Amino acid sequence: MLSRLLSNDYPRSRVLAVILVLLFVALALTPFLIPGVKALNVAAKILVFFVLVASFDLLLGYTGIVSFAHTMFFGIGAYGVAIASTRMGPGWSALALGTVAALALSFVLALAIGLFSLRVRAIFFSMITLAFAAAFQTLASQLSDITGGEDGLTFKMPELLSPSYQFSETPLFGVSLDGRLLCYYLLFVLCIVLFLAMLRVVNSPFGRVLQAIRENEFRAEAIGYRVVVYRTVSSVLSALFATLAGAMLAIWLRYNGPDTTLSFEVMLDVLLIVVIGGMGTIYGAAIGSALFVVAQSYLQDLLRLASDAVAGLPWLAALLSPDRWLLWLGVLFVLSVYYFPSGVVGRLRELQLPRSARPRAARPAQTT
Amino acid sequence: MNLKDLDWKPLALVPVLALLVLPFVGSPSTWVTLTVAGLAMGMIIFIIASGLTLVFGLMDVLNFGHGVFIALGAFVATSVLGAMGDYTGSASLWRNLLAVLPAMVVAMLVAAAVGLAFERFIVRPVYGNHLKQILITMGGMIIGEELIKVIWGPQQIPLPLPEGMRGSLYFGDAAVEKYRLIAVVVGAIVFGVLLWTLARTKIGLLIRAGVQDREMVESLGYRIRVLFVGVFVVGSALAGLGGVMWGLYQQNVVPQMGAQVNVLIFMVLIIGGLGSTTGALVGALLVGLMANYTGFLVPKAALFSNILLMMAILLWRPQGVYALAK
Amino acid sequence: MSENLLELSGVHTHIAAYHILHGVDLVVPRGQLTMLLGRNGAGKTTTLRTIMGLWRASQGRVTFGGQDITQLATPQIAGLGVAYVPENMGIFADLTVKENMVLAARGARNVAQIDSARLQWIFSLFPAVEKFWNHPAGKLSGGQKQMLAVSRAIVEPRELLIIDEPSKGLAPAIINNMIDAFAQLKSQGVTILLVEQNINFAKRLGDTVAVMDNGVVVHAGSMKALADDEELQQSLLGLAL
Amino acid sequence: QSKEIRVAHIYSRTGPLEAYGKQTQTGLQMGLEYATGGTMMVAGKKIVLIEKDDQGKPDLGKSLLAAAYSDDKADIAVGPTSSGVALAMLPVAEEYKKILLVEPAVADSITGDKWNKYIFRTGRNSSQDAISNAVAVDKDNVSVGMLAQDYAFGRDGVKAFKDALHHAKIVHEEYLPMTTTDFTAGIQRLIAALKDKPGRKIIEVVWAGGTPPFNALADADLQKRYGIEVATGGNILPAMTAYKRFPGMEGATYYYFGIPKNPANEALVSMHYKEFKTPPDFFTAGGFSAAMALVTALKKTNGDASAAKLIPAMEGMSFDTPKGKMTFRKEDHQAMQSMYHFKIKVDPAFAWGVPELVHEIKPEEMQVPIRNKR
Amino acid sequence: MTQLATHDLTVRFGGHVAVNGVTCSFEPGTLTAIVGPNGAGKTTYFNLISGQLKATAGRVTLGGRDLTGTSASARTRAGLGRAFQLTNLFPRLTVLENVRLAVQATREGTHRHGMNLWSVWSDHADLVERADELLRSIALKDREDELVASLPHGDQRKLEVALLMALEPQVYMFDEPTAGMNHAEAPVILDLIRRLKADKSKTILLVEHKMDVVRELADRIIVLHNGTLVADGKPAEVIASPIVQEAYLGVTKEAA
Ligand SMILES: Nc1ncnc2c1ncn2[C@@H]1O[C@H](COP(=O)(O)OP(=O)(O)OP(=O)(O)O)[C@@H](O)[C@H]1O
Ligand SMILES: Nc1ncnc2c1ncn2[C@@H]1O[C@H](COP(=O)(O)OP(=O)(O)OP(=O)(O)O)[C@@H](O)[C@H]1O
Ligand SMILES: [Mg+2]
Ligand SMILES: [Mg+2]
Repeated sequence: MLSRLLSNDYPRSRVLAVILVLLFVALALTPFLIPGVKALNVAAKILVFFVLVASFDLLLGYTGIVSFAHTMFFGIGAYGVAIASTRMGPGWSALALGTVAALALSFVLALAIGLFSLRVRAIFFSMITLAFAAAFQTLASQLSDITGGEDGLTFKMPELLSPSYQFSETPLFGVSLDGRLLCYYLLFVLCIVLFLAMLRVVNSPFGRVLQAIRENEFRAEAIGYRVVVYRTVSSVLSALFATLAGAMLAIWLRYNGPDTTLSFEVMLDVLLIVVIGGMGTIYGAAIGSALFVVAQSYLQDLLRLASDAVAGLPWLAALLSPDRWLLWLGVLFVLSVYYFPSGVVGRLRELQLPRSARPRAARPAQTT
Repeated sequence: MNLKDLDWKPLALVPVLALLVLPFVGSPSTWVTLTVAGLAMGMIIFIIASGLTLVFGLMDVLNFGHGVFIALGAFVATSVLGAMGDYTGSASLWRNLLAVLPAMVVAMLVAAAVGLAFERFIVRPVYGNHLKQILITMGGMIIGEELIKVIWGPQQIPLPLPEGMRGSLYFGDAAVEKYRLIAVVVGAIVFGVLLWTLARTKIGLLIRAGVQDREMVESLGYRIRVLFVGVFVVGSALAGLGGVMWGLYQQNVVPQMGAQVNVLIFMVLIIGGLGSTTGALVGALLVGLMANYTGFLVPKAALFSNILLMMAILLWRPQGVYALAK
Repeated sequence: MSENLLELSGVHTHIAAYHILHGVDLVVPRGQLTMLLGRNGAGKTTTLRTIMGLWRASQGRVTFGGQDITQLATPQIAGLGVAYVPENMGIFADLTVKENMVLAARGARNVAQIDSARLQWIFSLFPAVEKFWNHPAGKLSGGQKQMLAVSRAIVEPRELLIIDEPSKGLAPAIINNMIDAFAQLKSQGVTILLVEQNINFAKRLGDTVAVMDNGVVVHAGSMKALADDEELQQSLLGLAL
Repeated sequence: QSKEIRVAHIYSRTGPLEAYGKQTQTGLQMGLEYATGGTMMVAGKKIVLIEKDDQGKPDLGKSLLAAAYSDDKADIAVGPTSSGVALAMLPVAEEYKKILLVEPAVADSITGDKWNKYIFRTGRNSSQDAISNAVAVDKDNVSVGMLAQDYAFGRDGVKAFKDALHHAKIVHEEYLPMTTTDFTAGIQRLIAALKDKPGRKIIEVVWAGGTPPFNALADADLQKRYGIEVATGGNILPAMTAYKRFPGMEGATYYYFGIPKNPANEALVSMHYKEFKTPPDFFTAGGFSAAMALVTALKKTNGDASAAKLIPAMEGMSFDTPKGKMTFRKEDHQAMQSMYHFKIKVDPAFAWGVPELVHEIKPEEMQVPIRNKR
Repeated sequence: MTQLATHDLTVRFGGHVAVNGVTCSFEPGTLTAIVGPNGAGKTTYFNLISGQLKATAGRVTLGGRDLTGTSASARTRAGLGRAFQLTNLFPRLTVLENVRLAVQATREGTHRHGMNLWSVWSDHADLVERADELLRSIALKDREDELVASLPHGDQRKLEVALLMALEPQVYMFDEPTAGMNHAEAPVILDLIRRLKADKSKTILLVEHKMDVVRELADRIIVLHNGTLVADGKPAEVIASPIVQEAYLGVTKEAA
């Protein structure tokens, strides 16, 4: 049963399994374990990023395509919900219509990009997506009549998911049972379902072919796989998952704007999470998102403590100032690429493997 | 290079484009203003992109941190020029140059020194792996930008152009800013020196070979390690120079300026074709011209002019106008 | 001056967590051609890479002309006068044949500075190198690449040539040329170390021979002795020939 | 009733507007000290200031405000720096039924169609900016070419400016991408539109952040060649260095430390010089004003920080600020305030072009439209 | 019976004609060796047949079906299989996975397997079993969990052949399968080829420079020289022909 659910892709490391179970429990019980709005927001953000990063991993880790336009689809999902909810007023039909329309747009765009990618070198493709994503973001802020421009859109959710909706007068374990809580669990369930779906995709015969293409496209074609088709399908799939992640974010925030979903910064976060977690392992997205979002949310608080502690040394205090939290995030960035080349998941798995099967530091074989 | 082997089509692109828009612009003086300004802008872009042609084009290192060196150069220039108020305030061009030249030299030296550290601690472990390069140099970019904020503060700092370099020269009804002409001279020098070094020495070859198979280059007896460091440092220094030029053009600097120009210069390199100095120049000139022409003729499209240009070029030559590598 | 140009004593090499060489002892006498034989995976390539400093020996010593080179970096080792042709040939695919050759000639800044007599000699041995002079090396046929790889190693005089499977993929006529070439080089006093699977090639050229298995040298001696001794060949057959 | 009044200041401590946000914080801190006479107490209660960094991100601002109201038990919130963040925050104030004092985000819609009754604003809004700038150029026989950034603020700014003009004529609107660095094409288009017009010819610049077009305009020598002048509003001091090249340029500003003459401003300038050895800037004055508004209101409610008490107390309330007296308009809670028509003078003692007061535009002189649906 | 044929097959690189109007057909049940000097166009000829290169002119047919203009993957699915002269594998996947992927590619209904997004790969036990069997046949079973990048050269060559075997095509094209392989190891590959020969429905093409191997295995030899087909016939005759003796084996040169 579990094996079916996980598509026979177990964490393959005891430590990893324990961490994942703990993470699952923690996310499931956050509203009851840690009181406060902030904690719940952090947990929700982890859920959304998990889906987003896993969808990116499908593209990057499994298919070997480096695209900087992934947040575009994330943004499309969020804008879909936002625009529909603003125009049609809060309601389930707005949610559904917005999501479906966003999926359709993502589908078309991903298809177009997928086909274009065939024409240019991989590295060019990445640079082009970078420019493309920037242009899309500008477009979103220019079309202010539809998208709310730079300011973005603030909107309401169906009554059932709004904070004002109370479905029980008496709080449970001190937590008020309101629409917000319901909304959180909606995200939670969505996240788990989407995760299992992606796990299944990468462990299907299709997913295996993707890995082959990543390793050696030329040979994959030579043994009879139509690389173009596989690539395109995988771009489209990953775009659709990212779109759903965007919709989830919009549902939670009840806000969307260009900076929130389309900015390059979000793309950077996604990249970093993939690397921290471990590329080509959907599980990595979970660990990475949790680590990163928590670090990002609490780093400033931590730095405040640290800089107070060294207040006597002005230079050090300036470096440790909470305002310079990005500096430390950057350091984290560099260190994680240094010390976790295969990510947390990769690392844990290596420790678990029998010696003979551990990956070796090998130079790539020359191909013709 | 043999003149017969020269692929002239991309070079012809620049005048062809300029002549093509002439009828649309109408007024010849406006056309001259737009064209000269666009070409000069292209030269400035070329200067800031030149460091990256070395690092990205030859060494195949996708250095997202390149922008930091540009910003660094500009900030160093604010400090140097700030300390030389006497010279910058003077209306004599020569006294101005006496201030700007040291600013350039110091900026290049500082950028080179930081480049040395950057190579050692950030780039070295990730040669040959694009994805990791992107990630780790992004990290380096963030760190660099934040350190600039720690040293110079987060706010915008004015970098006024020395008196004598301000204003325009007039050719009939057409006006050309003096500073842009200076940029053309600097750009031409950078271009010439780069071209000469790469054509006259084995350095270019060695680096390209080293990117493909480092071990083999070492087995041939070359210390590719040192060479890579050297190229990276020169690339950083050029970025520092570019920063000074760019900062003086904008007349103010912000810590984010590096990130702001990153995408632009990557596009220039893609248009030009990786590793080609001439290509980078052609790409930069095209970008500079296109921006002005579309800005004048169809302002709505100006925002996307670079992307459209890039797409068009890639449809024509998928490797950029001059592709050295396969 | 020692008798042996190159000596390995008790060399152990690890690659990542794997112990590949378990104490290799190997001598390459000056001015002779030494054959290193052994079945697939025996550690021949690893031995050559260790000599070149591409893998670092974790134990033992490598000496070249009496100098300890165990800890030297690859470029330094090459600088002592060693040329190396790796198993995968190490062709710079994006560079032209000419550029490949210019790089291999350390002393030359451009083609004009390469010793032209030597170049002509190479062209006569390997016509393809001349024929495809301005072509991207990546487009050469398998055998042509192998010719280019060997040409690079001999474009300038070197004291020691180390070649991993020189005859691989070459047509018989070219193999003959190569045998000629090695004979000529040897007569000029060049020392050569080859890994070879082609037994005829080995028999025709080899002065001394070493056979490896499982990361150690299991037999060393003169080629003639091995060629004459049917029994020894039989016993090493499974391993080497 | 607790013994504390908890005020959350949510602003861009980091992010693109870091420099602005920090000015606001400095001003707020100084203002609280000045207004409470250094005690930080109002009606026997201690004012506790909680700082939060929205990084200029609307989504983050939104959740920080919620966390401030609920987790940190803040009674009142002040901020944010960016309009986008402010707009995302507005519904949160309504959800938690607590006051949000907007400073310095400028978008009209904050006190316009996105407004709710928990929102007050001490900062000026875009209309006030535009109207005061219009006053500075609005003469008969004047042709104006607008140069603005191509996004909502640029376009809204131009529109508000246009609405406020009665005499001058707008002959051309040039919108350039926010990230424009080469202004040649735009300036050429403006020249083409303006050069043959009779009377005074002015290019009015509506530009915030990015690379401002002033140097390019100065280099084009428009005055000499075509008799075209340049006009624009005030800005932070580093941005005003470019004004040095336009001696005599007219416009209207929100604040310049040398202009207003009143005790609050004197206090602000001297406090600021004492602490930083520099004059207070644009946004410092705003933070200071917000603090004054808060303390005045709390004094009125005798320290009761609940919205139920504060709203009636603040509606129509007047309070002193470095810009003189401000009044929260009852209808949309926008603080009505003076703006300053200036003319640039070049003074070698200052690194920036010094705006000299031509005329103080009193609130009564400006017809600031009420745009909310109350 | 499916027979492979090329009609006037030509490819030009700039001015250089690498394969020049080669017309030839290959019968099932025969092993044809293709020999010729380095750069004669043997690998290029293979590339044209298997679709890695687009021909400038000429046609490729299999069992009467015209394959000219189809993609490499389509030709593989149509029954053309090849191994490469220079090792060309999936370096960071395991040995087993390399073979398994090839098995998966050719199983009836490729599209159903490869495009199946919803089943779990390990449920298709038949594929894994077949891969296992193949690995045993080339004596690589004990290394099945290792990453290909760390295999010694000889083992990579074996795997190269195993991938071809996994495809079970109608036409097998071997490009120097034993190059760089030890004399003790090469027989494993040669045995495999011999067994294939026994299956009379298969067409086998072999490029090989080792004349002893060619002599032993080939039913027929064709000779390419400067891209042109210059000789075609029984092994003994062809080897004895002057052109082979001179241009290929270099006999006269040595004598000179
Ligand atoms: N990069 C590597 N990582 C891990 N193990 C390696 C690596 N390279 C080689 N090995 C292992 O080292 C052993 C010796 O390999 P080596 O390449 O030296 O053999 P060889 O004698 O050259 O074989 P061949 O004749 O096939 O080329 C093999 O078992 C191989 O698997
Ligand atoms: N893509 C290409 N571009 C240009 N020339 C090419 C290309 N591919 C092959 N050639 C040339 O075509 C000729 C034939 O090459 P091919 O690889 O077919 O030779 P081969 O007979 O397989 O030789 P070998 O025995 O050395 O493997 C060579 O001269 C080669 O340089
Ligand atoms: Mg080997
Ligand atoms: Mg071949």
